[in-house]
Amino acid sequence: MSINWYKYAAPSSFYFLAGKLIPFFTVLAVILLVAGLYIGFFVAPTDFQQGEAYRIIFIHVPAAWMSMFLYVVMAFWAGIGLAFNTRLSSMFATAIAPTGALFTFIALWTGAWWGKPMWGTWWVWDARLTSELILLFLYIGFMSLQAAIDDPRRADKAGAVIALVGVVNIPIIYFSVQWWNTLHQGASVSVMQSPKMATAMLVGMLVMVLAAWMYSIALILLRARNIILERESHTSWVAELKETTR
Amino acid sequence: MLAMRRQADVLITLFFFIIVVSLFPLGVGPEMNILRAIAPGVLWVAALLASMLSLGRLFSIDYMDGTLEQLLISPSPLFLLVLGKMVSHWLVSGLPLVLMAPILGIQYDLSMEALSVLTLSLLIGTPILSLIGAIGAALTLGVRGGGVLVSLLVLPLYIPILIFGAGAVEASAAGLGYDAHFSLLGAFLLVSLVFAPWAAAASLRISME
Amino acid sequence: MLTATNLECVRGGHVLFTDLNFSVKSGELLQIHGPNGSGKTSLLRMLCGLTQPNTGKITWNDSNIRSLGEQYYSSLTYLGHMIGIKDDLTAIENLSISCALAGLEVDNKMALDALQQIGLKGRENLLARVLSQGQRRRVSLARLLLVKTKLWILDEPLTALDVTAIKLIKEKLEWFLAQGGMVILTTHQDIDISAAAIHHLHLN
Amino acid sequence: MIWNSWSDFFNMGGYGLYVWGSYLVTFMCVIGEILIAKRRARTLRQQLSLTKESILRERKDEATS
Repeated sequence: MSINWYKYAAPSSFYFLAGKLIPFFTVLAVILLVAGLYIGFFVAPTDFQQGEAYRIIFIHVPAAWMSMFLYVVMAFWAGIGLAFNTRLSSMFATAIAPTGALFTFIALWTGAWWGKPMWGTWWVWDARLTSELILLFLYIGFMSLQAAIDDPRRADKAGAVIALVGVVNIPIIYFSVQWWNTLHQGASVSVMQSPKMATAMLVGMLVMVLAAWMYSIALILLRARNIILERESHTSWVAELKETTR
Repeated sequence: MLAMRRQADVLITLFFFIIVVSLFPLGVGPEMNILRAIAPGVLWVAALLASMLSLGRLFSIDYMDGTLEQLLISPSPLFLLVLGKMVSHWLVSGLPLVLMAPILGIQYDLSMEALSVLTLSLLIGTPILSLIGAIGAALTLGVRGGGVLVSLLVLPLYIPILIFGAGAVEASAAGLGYDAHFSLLGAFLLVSLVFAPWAAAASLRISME
Repeated sequence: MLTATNLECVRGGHVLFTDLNFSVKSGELLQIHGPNGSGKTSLLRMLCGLTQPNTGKITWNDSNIRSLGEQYYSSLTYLGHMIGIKDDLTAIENLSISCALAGLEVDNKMALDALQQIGLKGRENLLARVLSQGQRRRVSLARLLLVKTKLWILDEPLTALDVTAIKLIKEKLEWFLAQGGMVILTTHQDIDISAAAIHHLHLN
Repeated sequence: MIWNSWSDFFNMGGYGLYVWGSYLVTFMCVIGEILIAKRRARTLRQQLSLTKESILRERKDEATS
């Protein structure tokens, strides 16, 4: 099967392609979400150490994974846009940022509500938590920089620089915080996970991860379509668009 | 050549640093034990903020009067000119803090060794602040709300330097070795020395379009 | 030779100009006309490589100015809208710094000479903030007397200048063109300069 | 089945507040994000059709006059 990738690299054809793909990913996301929640709440057994509180894992872990992964993807597309001056990839990066920030917030929020009953505190200055918090700052920095710049091309490029600098910094921050923390307190609080995860727990979690994936893709495509409309409003194909959609 | 700056700028940054550092004992209370414990962090955070305070003016004056355009079309390589800017920023806003820090450290009852470690860590660390900060300053040129935006962009990136800078002082105060902190700070300095001028030059070109 | 092909400029969502083609050869002058907001300054900034054109390319002696980079800048002098004069420096300091940025070693005597020629005698050591608008403009124009570049791009060089200064600049331009230089400028005033060829470009 | 009754389910072995606190906020965020993106899409289309109509009207006016 040969697909003409260059054809889809043009915003106009991508706009239509994304329009076709969004329902597909939305349906998948809903199915996976329902399945994941069912497994999470009705199949997975009670954890013998944490009781029922561990069920937060089904949103916490997918959110945390997505938050980090989306940042890398965002930086990747922004970097491609900067290097090859391709409009679509920069628009993609811009579309990813809010979803990434949302997942980061969810990961922090659920982490706090999980930490309170387990560790007795909402927050610890642990390497993971601190770097996740900084990840949120990086997302917010990226979005506010882009929002503050009026010229879209400049916004794309400036955002790309800060996203790339941030991606270099994340591992550095992570290791520095880890080291800093171990210097302070020998035995820091650790996530008390049962030695072996029950299969149902693992399956439930993975299904939820997939659901988060599908949700992200659907939403990012939706937002990318918005951005395309916004930026290309002066072009002829957008002007012709109305006849077909109305 | 590029370091022509008003003396007032140096004094403002320096006084900001002194005032912030002096506010803490007033807020926390004159308990010497507590003060000694928080001293490295306080001095480092104050240095960080003071260095950031002057970032806004790093390129904006040149941007307003058109010198920046001349900089971009200068036949000398742009990253060297940007590096010159960074060095001058450090000479104006970093070096005075390094020189002032030991005196302020005495207010916090730090030992002689801790004082020297503090000064050395600031000596290695503050150039990194100028180097990374210049990228943020270049990106936010002519952008509304630029001043706040710079802090939002730059402060997260400052965190590793803060941790290791303050960590070195704490380690020495606790009688632990601090060589590792210094070698890491030195590594950061080298890496940012190589990449930051280049990234800031690219950012300037983007901002001037 | 500077050649522009198929240039297009889009600012804030609408097209300022498109399909712009021209070339400037040795000894020629290109004057760009057009009302405010027609993209004159944008075009000049594009020719300096400060802005990338949306489409099209600009070549200097048949190679793209993007790839030439600093090599192109060493044969270019640009005087922009904002004249790059610092209030806190004296006239002569301003001049030597702007020359140093252009990669030109200028000793004190040369700088003094240039300032005197342009009519700032006795004001060389005054801070730029006490100079009038026209005098500040003269400080920036003094650089033209010193540089050894082949292409001058001047954005409204005659604003705020009096008759004698305009005459002086005109003579300087004529001399430069006779030497084989190239000039691209925008101005609202009509100037009668003798050159090998004068092109006019109207933007609207 | 793990749960004996609905109240058992909502109680979550004593951790109900934390579990449901996490899930509720998460879903509120997700739904909020979807709604914002959808509304943006709608307003964008409306704006586009408005500008388009005005252009068409202008053209018609020109043709008649």
